[in-house]
Amino acid sequence: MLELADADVFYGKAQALHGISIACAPNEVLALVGRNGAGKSTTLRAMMGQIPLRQGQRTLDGADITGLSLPDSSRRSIALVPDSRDIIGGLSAEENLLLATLSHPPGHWTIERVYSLFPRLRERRRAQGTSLSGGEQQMLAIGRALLTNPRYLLLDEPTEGLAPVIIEQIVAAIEFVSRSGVAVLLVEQNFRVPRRVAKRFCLLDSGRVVWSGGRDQIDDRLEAMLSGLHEGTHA
Amino acid sequence: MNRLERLDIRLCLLAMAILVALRIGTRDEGILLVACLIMVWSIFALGYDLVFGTTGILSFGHAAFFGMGSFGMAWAQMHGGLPFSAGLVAAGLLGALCAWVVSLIGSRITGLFFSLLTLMLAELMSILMLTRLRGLSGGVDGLPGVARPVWGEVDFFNNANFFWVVFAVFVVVVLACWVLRRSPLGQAFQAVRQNPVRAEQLGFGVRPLRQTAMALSGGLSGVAGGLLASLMMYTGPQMLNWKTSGDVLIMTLLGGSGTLLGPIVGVAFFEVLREVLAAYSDYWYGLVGLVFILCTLFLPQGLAGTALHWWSKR
Amino acid sequence: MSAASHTNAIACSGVTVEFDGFVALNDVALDVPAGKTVALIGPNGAGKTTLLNAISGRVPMKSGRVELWGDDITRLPVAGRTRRGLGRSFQIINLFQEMTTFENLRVAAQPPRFNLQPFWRPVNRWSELGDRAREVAAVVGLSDVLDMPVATLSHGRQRAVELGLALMADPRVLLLDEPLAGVGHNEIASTMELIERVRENRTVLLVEHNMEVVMKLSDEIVVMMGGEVLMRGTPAEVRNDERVKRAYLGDEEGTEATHA
Amino acid sequence: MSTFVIGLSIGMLLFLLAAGLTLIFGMLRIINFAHGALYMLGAYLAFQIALWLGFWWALALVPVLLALVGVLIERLTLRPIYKAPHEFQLLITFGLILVLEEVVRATWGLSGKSIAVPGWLSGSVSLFDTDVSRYRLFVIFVGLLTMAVLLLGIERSRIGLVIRSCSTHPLMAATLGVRVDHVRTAVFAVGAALAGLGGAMAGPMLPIQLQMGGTIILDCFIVVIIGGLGNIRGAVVGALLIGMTRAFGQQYLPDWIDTLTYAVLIATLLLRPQGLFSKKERLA
Amino acid sequence: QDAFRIAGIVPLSGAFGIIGENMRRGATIAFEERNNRVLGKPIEVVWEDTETSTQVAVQKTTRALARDTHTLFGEVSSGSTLAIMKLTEQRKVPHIITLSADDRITGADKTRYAFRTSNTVAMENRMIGEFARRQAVKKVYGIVSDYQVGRDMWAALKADLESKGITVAGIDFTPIGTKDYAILLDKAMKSGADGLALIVVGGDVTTSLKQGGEVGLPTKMKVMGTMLMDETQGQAVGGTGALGVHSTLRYHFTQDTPRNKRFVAAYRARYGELPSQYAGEAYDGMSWWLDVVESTGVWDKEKWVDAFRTSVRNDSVEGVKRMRACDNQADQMGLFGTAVAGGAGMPAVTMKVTETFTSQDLFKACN
Ligand SMILES: Nc1ncnc2c1ncn2[C@@H]1O[C@H](COP(=O)(O)OP(=O)(O)OP(=O)(O)O)[C@@H](O)[C@H]1O
Ligand SMILES: Nc1ncnc2c1ncn2[C@@H]1O[C@H](COP(=O)(O)OP(=O)(O)OP(=O)(O)O)[C@@H](O)[C@H]1O
Ligand SMILES: CC(C)C[C@H](N)C(=O)O
Ligand SMILES: [Mg+2]
Ligand SMILES: [Mg+2]
Repeated sequence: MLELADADVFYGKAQALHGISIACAPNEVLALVGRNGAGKSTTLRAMMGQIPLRQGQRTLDGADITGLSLPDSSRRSIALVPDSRDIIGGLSAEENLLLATLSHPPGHWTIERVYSLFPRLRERRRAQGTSLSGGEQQMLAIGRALLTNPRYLLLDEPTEGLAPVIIEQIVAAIEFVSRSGVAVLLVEQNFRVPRRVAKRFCLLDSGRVVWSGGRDQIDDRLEAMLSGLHEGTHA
Repeated sequence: MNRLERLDIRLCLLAMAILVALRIGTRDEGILLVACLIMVWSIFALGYDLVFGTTGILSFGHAAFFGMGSFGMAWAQMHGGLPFSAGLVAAGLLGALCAWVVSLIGSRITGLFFSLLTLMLAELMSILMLTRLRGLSGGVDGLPGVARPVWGEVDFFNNANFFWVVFAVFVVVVLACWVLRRSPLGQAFQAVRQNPVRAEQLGFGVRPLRQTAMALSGGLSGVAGGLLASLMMYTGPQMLNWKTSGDVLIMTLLGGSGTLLGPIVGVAFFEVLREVLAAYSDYWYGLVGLVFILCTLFLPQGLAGTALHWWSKR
Repeated sequence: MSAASHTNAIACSGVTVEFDGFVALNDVALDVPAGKTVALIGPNGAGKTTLLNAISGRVPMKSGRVELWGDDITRLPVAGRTRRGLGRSFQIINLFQEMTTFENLRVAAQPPRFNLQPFWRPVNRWSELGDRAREVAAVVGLSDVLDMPVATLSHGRQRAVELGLALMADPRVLLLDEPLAGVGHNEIASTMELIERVRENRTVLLVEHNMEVVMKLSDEIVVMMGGEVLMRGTPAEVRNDERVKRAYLGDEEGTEATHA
Repeated sequence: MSTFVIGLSIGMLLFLLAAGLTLIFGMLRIINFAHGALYMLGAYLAFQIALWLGFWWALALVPVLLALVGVLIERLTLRPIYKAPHEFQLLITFGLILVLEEVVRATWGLSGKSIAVPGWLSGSVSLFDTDVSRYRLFVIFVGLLTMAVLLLGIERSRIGLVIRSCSTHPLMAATLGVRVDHVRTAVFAVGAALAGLGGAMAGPMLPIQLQMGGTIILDCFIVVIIGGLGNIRGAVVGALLIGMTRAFGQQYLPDWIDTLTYAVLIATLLLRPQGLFSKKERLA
Repeated sequence: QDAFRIAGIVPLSGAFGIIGENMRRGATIAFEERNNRVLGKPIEVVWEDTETSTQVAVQKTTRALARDTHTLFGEVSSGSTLAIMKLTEQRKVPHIITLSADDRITGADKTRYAFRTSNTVAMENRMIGEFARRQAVKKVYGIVSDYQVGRDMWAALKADLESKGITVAGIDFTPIGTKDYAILLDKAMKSGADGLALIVVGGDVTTSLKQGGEVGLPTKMKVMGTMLMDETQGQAVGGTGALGVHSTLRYHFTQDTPRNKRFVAAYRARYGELPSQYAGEAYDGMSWWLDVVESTGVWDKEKWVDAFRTSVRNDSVEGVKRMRACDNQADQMGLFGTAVAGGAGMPAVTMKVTETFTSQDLFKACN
């Protein structure tokens, strides 16, 4: 169980998260939804340990890991696919993948498996990671996170910029890892994907959790709330 | 105009007022000399910051523009028989020309490569001046006897009088930089610094803008060099040494790049620190280094930069 | 020859682009008829962005020719093409990070005028620049964050700034690279409306993976694959093409626009 | 032919001097202007240790001591400002030059020093009709050895991968489990150790004096630039190119040597703007 | 007037820092010897570090002259000295030079106020030629730093050597700061010359001799030059490169005069080492000047200058020195030495004075 409890996060003086509490458990896909700027990415970054909490706690299987360093969080099986992809420059595509394996014991995911998930990456494996196309970079970022064989996988808009056919593969992969006991926290703008893979939904607005519930409850409620929020703030 | 800019120019005006007060308050030539040096180096640093803080080009070649400016002044007077004012123009033009040529040669290169290219071209210029052009530059000995203005009965060889000449140029340069920064051209420089790819996409000619910035900056550096030659009544190829480029970068960063006050405060701090530490300790050299390191660690926006940001946010 | 008499706003032929031996575009020809919106789709890495780069002058072409309103612009640098009315947005967000939203837009409003007028007048005295910036900000829905540094905006909002910058110079031909990536679910509709408005009296070349949007907005669709043009047709033709289905669309289920 | 051997020795000495700079630049993207000062510190320490314990001890201990100095410098001054723009690291290294020079001056004074080499390394052997000093042959040997270690250790192995990731995208590297802090400290320490090795090796051939660092740093830059900024293979080629230019230049056109060196450099920069060995990145 | 103010404008850091530091020490002995007083007033000295840069030297001089300064002392490099001489002349401040050797200082650019009590390039050049002749050198190769003074020196030396029937086997001009002399030395050794005129400056002396040591240069040909070797250099070069090198000397602590014995003793007591030639010359010039000032008995710079122009120092550290009123140059004898292994209590490399030249040998009449 990876959990944020009562977390406050600031960027400089601006508060981005207000007392967020979110937990994700193995075998579960939890979807985080909300408008642009609601704080979804920030929540993932905080869970990963990329930004410190001003208030509140981060726990992993009950142990307090609030102050745990970023490399150690990764070594404790948390992985993040950031929204900006963050491909490491100066390294080839394959080296980007290789790097992810170096600090982690081997597991189900190997570079070969990633290549069979995304055959396009195998074709371009010698190219500079940062010179890949937008979608290829997205595949690389996902593959890289999988290669750390995480128990907690944080996905920030993983299907952005991907061709529909690839999105299908991502959906399959998410279902697969979640079945194999991995907890997945999914942030998506594209509703189709979470609707298919997530069991639980959390709706964020202005850095707060404003609603959460199961898949069966979402259809009308969520749509309504999202558009309601939309009306309310967009002048 | 935002608060920070407003504060910036006001504090610059205050600095000018302090300089005038200093000139009226004392006749100690030693102090006035230091004041003149601060103004001359401030002109250099402001020119430098035009490429560094505004356009985002890290140049290690400014020593050459500065040095060539000083030779422009010397040659105009010694070989051309021209008056001081023409010498100052020649200094500016020579500095601008050198900078422009350097930026042309490096027009295909950006980033650190460009920085290192400027370093190397400047070093080449310095070596040529020292060896091949010995006849023109005076070689290691340099050219003593660079003149000062002649204007009626006023004795400009007295630093108290020459002060006013330097001060006038200083004021003009500060105001020019201020106007430039706020102009569309200045904004275009900023755009090039922050995101050249996007700037180009928006229709800005990134290369011509970079070259313009370099030429303008080289021109100011040249003017500063010319003034220094006249102030010291001496110039030599040592002025082209790359360490001078390091010095001006340090001063700019110490004060805070990207503002008007920053380079001026950086220069004043540097000069005064050196004077004070040298007067009190044999280890001033190392102490200066220590102060740099501490300032960098704790005041990363520079002395004036930190103060301006803090003040304008209140 | 006057621009208006041309039927094609953009005409490329024989465009080949290589990166270290890898052929990203192979002898591509593409026409975008004046006033139309053409969508460019295809699998990841098909060469769509690279084609936009070739048209806007960002990558060197090994061979080929690019025309804008019938004029050969193959040798023109990026900025030159922009000044001829070619605008574009970037797939990966690309802004002036230290400026506020307003300053970003104002700087973008500047170039065409900047040569004509006294260059020393402070920018904030150029009221037309500020007005234009505010006008575009309103169009892309950024009026409430004008004074925020763009670095602090969320991903979706930055996307809007990206679009705003492309619109600033009021280009007659607009290249849009995935303008909807990262735009919130709830804002897709409004962004689509925006693009709809934008494409009136403009020629648009649109790259987008969101099929819903592509089908709705484009007059014609060009499908690329492996650096070559696979087919060209109306939305309906493309949707029903077997090759496109297999290589790009995948399962029907995933692409059907079931949600409004 | 003898010119070639001497050129080789000049090149290898240059490589030794520039290797640490290349490493730190290539891996941490820091232009370490203090490299020259570390080299000077290495030379003075070598002088002192050679005086007490002999030349071999100096060669062995100086890199270790310099590595420690490197660790200290990195921890105290560089670590806090990695997030700041690169110019600030430059400012720090400028400051370090002054501090290190002051430390050396206060310890050893202003007068020049020399290091005596063991008997079998002094004197010369006859090669191709020329007396070539044994010590130069030793320099070539150590240079080649260092080159081999660096190439195998960094370019070939995974260490290089890890280190490069820390320089280009530290946040993401850490997110993938790389202990960025440790890597940076280690790289800086190795760079400093290489500077020290360079100092110890140069001690018997070049003046040991306070300004020795300042005079060598430009040469190092030339090598690093020609090689394509921070590429070890490139640095080797750059060093040899300059070594040969100097040797043959001195043979035939001695008073044009500096001009020649810079001409070679600028030609390289203009023909291959990014240096001889380097890769381009995608912008849009 | 409350004090006799002296400005010491010397490099205390950079390439010539060691020279400036030694000059400071030598001059200090001259002050202490007279209890820091002259004409009944305390001596007040300000030392300014010129950082081995003419630019800085000029700046520091300008500042020093802005105060009421009675004597200016320095610099090391002739270029700096020539530049600051313009300032001392303008301000009419007596200027004592004890190191810079360029002929122009008391030649083409001489001023009323600048005095040199030490050697000139011309006289040192003549010493080399004369030394080569006395040692029966037949062929000389030249390695010369590529700057104006170097080229001038070489031109004069070459003419001198040829007039003495010594042939010139070859010449290389090399940039100041050359880091590798191996090729040049190799060329020299292969040229068949038995003498090497090594006319280089600063760090280049150390570099060339160190690298010469690697291949046994001093044992293969007679290496000679001006200020090429002394105890300070010996320490920097090390035994193998230094021993056997021949050089002009401005002063040597073994000079057998009563004043020198006193000076060496005082210097050792104060600094725990033997005085270098820079220290010796500085002491000599400064103490001479102060004695002359004292002897005038009046507080008037012009009188001091007039008195110094014609003064004779009978008991200088190296015998008689005579100031020549025509050019403010002290006429004196010259020393030539060879580096040998130092005995007990001596530096490892010690100069042994092997030749002395009378002033008649070295100076042309003044005009
Ligand atoms: N680096 C930053 N500095 C300052 N503020 C930031 C930064 N990143 C995000 N913010 C602010 O924090 C808030 C939350 O942003 P976040 O990126 O978490 O939103 P999001 O829900 O992921 O939005 P989107 O769907 O657009 O990605 C926003 O108001 C944003 O402006
Ligand atoms: N600068 C570059 N260097 C090397 N390869 C490149 C470069 N730019 C693009 N490529 C390669 O060219 C191919 C086409 O890339 P492009 O960005 O045009 O794809 P795309 O169709 O836009 O894909 P996506 O939908 O994923 O954005 C990709 O395989 C990419 O790796
Ligand atoms: C040995 C050198 C410091 C002397 C100096 N080059 C001069 O001009 O005399
Ligand atoms: Mg987000
Ligand atoms: Mg693309």
